[in-house]
Amino acid sequence: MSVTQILFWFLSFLAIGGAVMVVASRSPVNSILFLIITFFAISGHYILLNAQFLAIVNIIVYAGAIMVLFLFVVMLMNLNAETEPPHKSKYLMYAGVITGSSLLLLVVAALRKSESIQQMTQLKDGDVGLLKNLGRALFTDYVFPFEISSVLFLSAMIGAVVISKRDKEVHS
Amino acid sequence: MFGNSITIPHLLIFIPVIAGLVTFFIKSESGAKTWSLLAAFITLGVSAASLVYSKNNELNGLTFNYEWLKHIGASFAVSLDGTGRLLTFLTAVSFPIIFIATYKNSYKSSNVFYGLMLLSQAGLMGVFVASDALLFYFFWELALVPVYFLCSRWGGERRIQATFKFFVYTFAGSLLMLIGIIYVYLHTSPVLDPNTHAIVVEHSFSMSYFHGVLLSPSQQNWLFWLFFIAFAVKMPIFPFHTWQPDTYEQSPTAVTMVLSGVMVKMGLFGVIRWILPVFPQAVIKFDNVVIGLSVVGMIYASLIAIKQDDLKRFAAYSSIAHIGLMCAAIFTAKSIALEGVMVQMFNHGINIIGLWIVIGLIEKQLGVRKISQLGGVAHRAPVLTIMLVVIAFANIALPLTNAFVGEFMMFTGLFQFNIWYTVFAGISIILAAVYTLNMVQKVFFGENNDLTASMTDISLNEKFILVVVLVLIFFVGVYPQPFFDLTKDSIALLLTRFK
Amino acid sequence: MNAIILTAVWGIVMMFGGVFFKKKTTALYWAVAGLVLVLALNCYELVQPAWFLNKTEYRVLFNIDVKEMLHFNSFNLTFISIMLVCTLFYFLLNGRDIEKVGDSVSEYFALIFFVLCGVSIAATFNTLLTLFLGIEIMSIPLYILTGSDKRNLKSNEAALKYFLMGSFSTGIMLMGIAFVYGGNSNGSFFIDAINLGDGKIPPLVGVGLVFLLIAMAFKVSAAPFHFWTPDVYDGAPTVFTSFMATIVKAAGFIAFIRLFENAFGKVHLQWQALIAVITAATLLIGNITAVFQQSVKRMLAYSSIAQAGFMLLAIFAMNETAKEGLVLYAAAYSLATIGIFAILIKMNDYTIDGFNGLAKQQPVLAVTAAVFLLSLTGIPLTAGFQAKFFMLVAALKNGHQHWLVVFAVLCAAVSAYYYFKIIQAIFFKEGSDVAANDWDISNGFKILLIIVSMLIILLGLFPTLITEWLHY
Amino acid sequence: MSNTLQIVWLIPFLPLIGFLVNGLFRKQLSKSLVGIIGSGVILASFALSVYVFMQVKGGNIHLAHYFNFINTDSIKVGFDFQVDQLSSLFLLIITGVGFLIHVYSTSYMHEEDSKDFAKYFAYLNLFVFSMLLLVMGGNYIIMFIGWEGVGLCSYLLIGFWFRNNDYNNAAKKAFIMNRIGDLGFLLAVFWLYNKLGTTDYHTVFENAGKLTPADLTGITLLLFVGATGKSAQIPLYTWLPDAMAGPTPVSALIHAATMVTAGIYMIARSNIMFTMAPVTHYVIAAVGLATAILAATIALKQNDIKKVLAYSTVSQLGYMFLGLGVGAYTGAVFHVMTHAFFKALLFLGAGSVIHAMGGEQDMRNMGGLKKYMSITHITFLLGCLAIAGMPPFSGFFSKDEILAAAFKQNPLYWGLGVAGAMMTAFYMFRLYGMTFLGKFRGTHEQEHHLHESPAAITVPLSILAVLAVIGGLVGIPEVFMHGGHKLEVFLEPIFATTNEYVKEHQPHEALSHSTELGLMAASVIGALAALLFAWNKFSKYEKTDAAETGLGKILANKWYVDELYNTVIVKPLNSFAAFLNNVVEKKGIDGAVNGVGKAVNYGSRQIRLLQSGQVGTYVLLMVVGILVLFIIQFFL
Amino acid sequence: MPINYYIVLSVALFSIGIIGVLTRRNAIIIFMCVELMLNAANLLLVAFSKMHNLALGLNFPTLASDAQIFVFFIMVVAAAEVSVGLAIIVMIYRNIHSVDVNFLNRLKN
Repeated sequence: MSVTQILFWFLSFLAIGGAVMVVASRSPVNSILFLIITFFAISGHYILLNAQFLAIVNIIVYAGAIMVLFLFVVMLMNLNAETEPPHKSKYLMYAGVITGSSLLLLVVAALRKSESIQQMTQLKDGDVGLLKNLGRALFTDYVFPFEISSVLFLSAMIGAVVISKRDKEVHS
Repeated sequence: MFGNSITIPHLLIFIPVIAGLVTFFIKSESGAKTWSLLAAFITLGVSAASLVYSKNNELNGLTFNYEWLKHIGASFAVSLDGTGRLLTFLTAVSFPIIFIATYKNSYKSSNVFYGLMLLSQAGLMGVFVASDALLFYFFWELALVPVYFLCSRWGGERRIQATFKFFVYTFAGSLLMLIGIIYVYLHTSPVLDPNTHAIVVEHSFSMSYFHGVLLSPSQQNWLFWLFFIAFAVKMPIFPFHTWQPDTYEQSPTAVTMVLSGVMVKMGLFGVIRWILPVFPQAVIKFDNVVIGLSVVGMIYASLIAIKQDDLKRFAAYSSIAHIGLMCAAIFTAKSIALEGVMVQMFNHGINIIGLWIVIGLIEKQLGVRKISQLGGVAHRAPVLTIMLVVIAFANIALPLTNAFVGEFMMFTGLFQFNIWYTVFAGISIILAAVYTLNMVQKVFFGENNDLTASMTDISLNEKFILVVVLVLIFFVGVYPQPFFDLTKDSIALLLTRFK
Repeated sequence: MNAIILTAVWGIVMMFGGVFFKKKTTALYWAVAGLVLVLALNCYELVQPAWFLNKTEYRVLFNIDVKEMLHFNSFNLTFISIMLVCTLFYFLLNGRDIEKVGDSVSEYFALIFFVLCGVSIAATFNTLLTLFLGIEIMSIPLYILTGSDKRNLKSNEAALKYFLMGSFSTGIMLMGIAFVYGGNSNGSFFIDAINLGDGKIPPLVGVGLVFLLIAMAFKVSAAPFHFWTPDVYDGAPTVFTSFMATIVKAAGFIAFIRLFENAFGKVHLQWQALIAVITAATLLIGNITAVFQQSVKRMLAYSSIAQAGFMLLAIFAMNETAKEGLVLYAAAYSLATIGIFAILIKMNDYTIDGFNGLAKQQPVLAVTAAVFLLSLTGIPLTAGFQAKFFMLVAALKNGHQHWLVVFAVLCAAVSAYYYFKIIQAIFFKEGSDVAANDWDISNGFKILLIIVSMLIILLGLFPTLITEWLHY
Repeated sequence: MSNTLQIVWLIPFLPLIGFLVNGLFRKQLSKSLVGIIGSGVILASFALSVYVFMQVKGGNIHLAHYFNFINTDSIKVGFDFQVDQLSSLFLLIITGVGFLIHVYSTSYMHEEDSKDFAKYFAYLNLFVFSMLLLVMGGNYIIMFIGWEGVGLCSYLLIGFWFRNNDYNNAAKKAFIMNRIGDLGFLLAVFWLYNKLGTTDYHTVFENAGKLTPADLTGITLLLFVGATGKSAQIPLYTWLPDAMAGPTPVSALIHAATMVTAGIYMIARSNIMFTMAPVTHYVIAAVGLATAILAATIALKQNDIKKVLAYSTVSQLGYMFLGLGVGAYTGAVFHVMTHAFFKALLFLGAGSVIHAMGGEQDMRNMGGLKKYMSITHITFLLGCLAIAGMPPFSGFFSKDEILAAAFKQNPLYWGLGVAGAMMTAFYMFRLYGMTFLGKFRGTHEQEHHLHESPAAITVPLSILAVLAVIGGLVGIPEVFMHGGHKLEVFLEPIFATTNEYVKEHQPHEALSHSTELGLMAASVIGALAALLFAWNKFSKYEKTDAAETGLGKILANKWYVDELYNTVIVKPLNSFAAFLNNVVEKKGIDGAVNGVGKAVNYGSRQIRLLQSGQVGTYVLLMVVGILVLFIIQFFL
Repeated sequence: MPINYYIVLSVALFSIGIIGVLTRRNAIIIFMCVELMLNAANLLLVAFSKMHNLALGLNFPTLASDAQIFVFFIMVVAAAEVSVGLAIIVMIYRNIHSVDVNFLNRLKN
């Protein structure tokens, strides 16, 4: 077993374990922390998959900014294990777990016959994931999506403003 | 977009449409009445002209069409063959009669009432002149909408539910027909440019293409039912009839006249125009089923009519019985039966309108339609009674009244088809006598009661219009030949499909 | 291209306008002006090929090299134009009511313009990336608009439900995109460059297809992915429900059909059964559930599901008639729904009984409402009929699964049941005097309603007015 | 040469004019004018009929085509008249007796107010018109027009006093029972048309041989069903006694002299087809005989003067059918004629009595009228003798012709026929005795008012009495006078084909003269014995309150046939209709239709519970949906 | 590494995300689970990009960057969504002082 394979398995278990704990842990803060662990593991995978830039972005944007935002909101609301609403009724929980896992089974079963799933992915090799290449593509081929995603941010910004701003007059 | 020449079928549609739209803006009640009556008379004039306009009875004798939805092969194609002329004439005659008969009735927002009446006339005309399947469907539904509003707005106590049932029932039926129309359309042959023989459109809704469509027997079998259910609901024949008594009972009399006098003919006309030529094999396959249903319906409705206490329901069931015979006759696909159906379609319209006029007069005067509460009307209103008796006997097809000829021929055709159907259906002749005479006796004869003692005889306009009805009854009863001449070629053409 | 750029720009203009506009009404004027401008330039782009048929140069105002990530043709552009026209009517009819939702009027307009930008992208996307971005640009402002009535708990709840389920569907869509990409041996996101193999679709693509189908079904609120719709439409401020239920939903459908036609059209038969099932379920649930609703607003939400069921027939059929019909349907449905919502907003009481006796109090509203409802039912002479008719033709032309068509028309008959309940209330029932509204209705509003209903009837007579534009 | 008969259309047309004038101007015209118009047109028709008769007697028969009633590729029905020996004979009876009854009515109905008086005459004229149409029609369809037309007039006239619901019921019953028969007639016409493509008499009869025996039997049986309705035979006879609700002249004209004989006319007209269908012949003979006996037994115990006459009519009609059934067409027609005379006479006489008694119809309250109403009494007595078959009155000749023919066919027929004839004699003289003999049993007031009727009544009575006496002389049998049967000679062309056919296929030995005389003697003696017994018994009739018992009770209650019909047909039909109306229609069919609506509503209430408001549930359902779609796509 | 390992890993993460959405009541946690789903998709995209790069890389050297840029855009969108989503959650918290989605059932049937 090569190092990459060991790394792959380690990161995979880390990611899955983190993800399970996100769902399972009672305290929202813990959930967030476990989610961050999962994100780190995924970033590790990115590096393995030769997507170095994405790995960094994932850590900075997701694990960093976004998760901090979550944490901030949770702290703001002072949510903890006690304030956490109890789990849904047992049946609903079982139903959720069963349906969720059957989805996994179904997708895997659906792909079982596929030939392409035996294809290999190249690990730890190549330079497509470097900032230089991505940057060039982003600002040439992908300039339109890049520009237009600004609309997305603008609307998110306006949205945040609209929702957070207190109205001057009271409406019924 | 519109063609450069206007033909009679166009006039028949557009005069009522325009007049109807104008009526909405006439505020005074008498103005609306006069205007719509005038419009109805103009339409009648045009329709009468169509009877003499052209002697040739070819399908395209009075045709004009122009493209409408060109790229899907639908056109605003209208034409008048004999059957169409007959029924447009019936429509054109009915409306002035209805307007005059109800001239004294006063309706809330009468401009809307008369406007909708004229629009329904336009829809009916459209159904009878359309020679394009899509256009036919278009008018088929359009005729329904004004009637829906008329019944729901000006009807009786339970009008909303009753009319709604009627609407949904017929709407569901006609949607199924729409599927059928589209399916047939998708199997029509491509329209070729006459000069270049290039394909103009892949399929066509035109009647001639429908008539020429080649469908396998199995396709015909289920398409047949899609069409037939729509028509069966409209006619209505057993067991699709239950909307009818309720609707008739709840509608204002003028609308009931339209419904029963003209609108039920849409179903029969639809069968003649669209089922027989398009699905001949299915017709032959299912003729026993349909005729069986019709005959059962005749007996059934007659028996139920015996038990009705409400005059309007009574007339409704009587009408169902009569329509059953017509439907059965059509499906024999015998020329004599179809000839009978043609003349009977007209006659049934006239007779039932006459019946409604009388019922309407009684209701208007006494505010009661219950047979059990009436009695002895003949003392107070002898003229009305005479009229009613004549109409009632025409309704049960006494010879020398109009219905006899038609029923005689239909029965003859049915007999050719199968003797036992005729025997069974014949029982309804007897039952018709039973229920009609029962009604006449209970309402008109016997002693007056407190209610009917206040009855007065009919006024001049009512008398006039009933005399017109009577004249039509006797004229057609004694000399039905013009109707046969009118529809002869249509029937011959129709029956070529069955050879 | 003009529409995308201009709507985005005008959204920004409106955003900054919020700072400068003294009166609330000013925002409306600016919005209408901007919309007219967008519409005009979009039409300019649309009619261009006809004018310069022989010239190779394709003149648009903003000619950006999008590397074929967007694809413009008369079909897309016509659709955008129709949506812009609908939005124009929406602005004109509902402008005053938008002002009543909250303080941030010009922000609302800005968000609507952003949605329109998303609509335009969704109508013209050519890669899965632009599809994704377009859908998101459409969705995110809507989450906000749904929650814009901040003090109203229903509005809050609707926003959260919409947001949670919307992002859930985003996840599903991304999963679908990933699988399609993985299964595509060309390694491309371009929707017309998906290698579907010969014979059966590759399993990876198949899985992706199902995920994408589900995500799109969610966006167009097809059963069983419709659950957000009634709650969100019900909870959102009514003006925005009107917008969501019409323009956004129509855009969802255009994206849906374009995606599945271009990407998977060749193997249509292999996934048709899925659509058939979804369509049937949508028709059934939408129509049946609508029957029992007492609130007209909620009933219209269910009816929009039902109408979506009919529109799904286009995706089921997947032929030229279906595309024509879908655009026609979108126009007919949007106009009628905008109209009926505009009237609904004026009512004090959203229950069906609230409509009692409307014919006496406001005849114009009553008659136009009747036209809108008849169109939604699909009665001839209205655009709704032509739309349904095209759908049925398309579905039958397809030649498979005829039962679905029969089922669809039976459901259409059921739909008469609830639409006519309102008509009955309006025309045939007596309203109580106590409930009489103090009507805030201008003559302009009435005239607009009449224009919209005339337009519906015109389209009912001559659907070619729209369908002819779709092909050159 | 047919030019001389071009005017036949006037014969029915005049009564039609009379109908229209009297009907439309009933408010304006005075009673006398109405009477003059009403009777005048019939008189004119009668005159024309006589002319026509003379012409026809000269061998001039006429087929007239006026216009096409129905003319299509598939069916051609002309509005045709056929005037030949048979129809001309009926023309004479109808217009002649009709005229007398019209005259009689001017007096009898004089108490009606002028509008109703005019209405009455209008109906009567219309009836004559229809009846004339019936007999003059050149094909079965025209005949059917008249056939139903007389039914209508019968309905209108029975229910003339429409305030009384019993009368209306009687009218309704008459019409409906007629309709049952009419259905048979119609079916026969359909059948005929279907096989031969026409309903014109001459074509039909010429081609009758082409029909298969089954067809012939079917057609003739159905025609006979028609006849049983119109001519009041078993099982459709019960309407006729009830029809006595109408004014008495109406009973005389319609329910004795003319309409009810339409069935005989029709069968006589179609004689060739019937002759070729032996099965039908048996049926007719059996039904006729049964009716004759049954009605006679009932008549024995009736107390209503008109009811007795009504059952007597039914019985006599039975004889006519017996005649038809045994192939004695001439005899049947002969009996129609003589019956028209004496039964009209009897009815009119009864009317005169009722008139005098102030509307009283119960014989138990009469008696001894001989001394008050001499003309009525004498004419009535003559009528009774005629119907009892006493030689040389008219009834003797016609009845014995039928009986002789019956004997030829089957002696049993004859035996039963004679038994019926004896009953006839008995009940007629019971009637006579109870009415005219003995002492008056009515109230004093009635006695005070007793008077002989005016001339308008007595003159028709006298004329009819004369006819009833001498009418039989046109048909003196061979036994008495060679070539004495003028009627047979006259009608020979009508039955020529039949006679030939019979000669060929069913040759019978002619009865020897001695046998014939023996039979006559036997029947006359039997009848005479019954007559004398009745005379003896009822000339001193006293009113008793004792209820009838045993057979008498059954007879008085008309064998309970009405009750039987009521239980077996009317009531079940009514309850069946009620069942259809209340259960099948409302609960079944309408229930199913509404059930769809209810099911939708119910479904709506259930399905909307899915919309629980919980995001978790929504997502769960969505995921389930995803699973389902995956399964459909990949595992199905 | 064969691609199916990555597929199973991603689908597993995705399913865990779904299970989280199904079983939790806290709106923030639900939202986090949605983020997990997005990340599963991201991972899958990246893995596929490498697979395609291996298969087609010689002819199209930049091919893999498509998917990576796609992932980049997904992160962009996710960020925007988060800001809006958290704003909405906060708004609700301000109104009802709870982030329990089960409390949100005014809209139903």
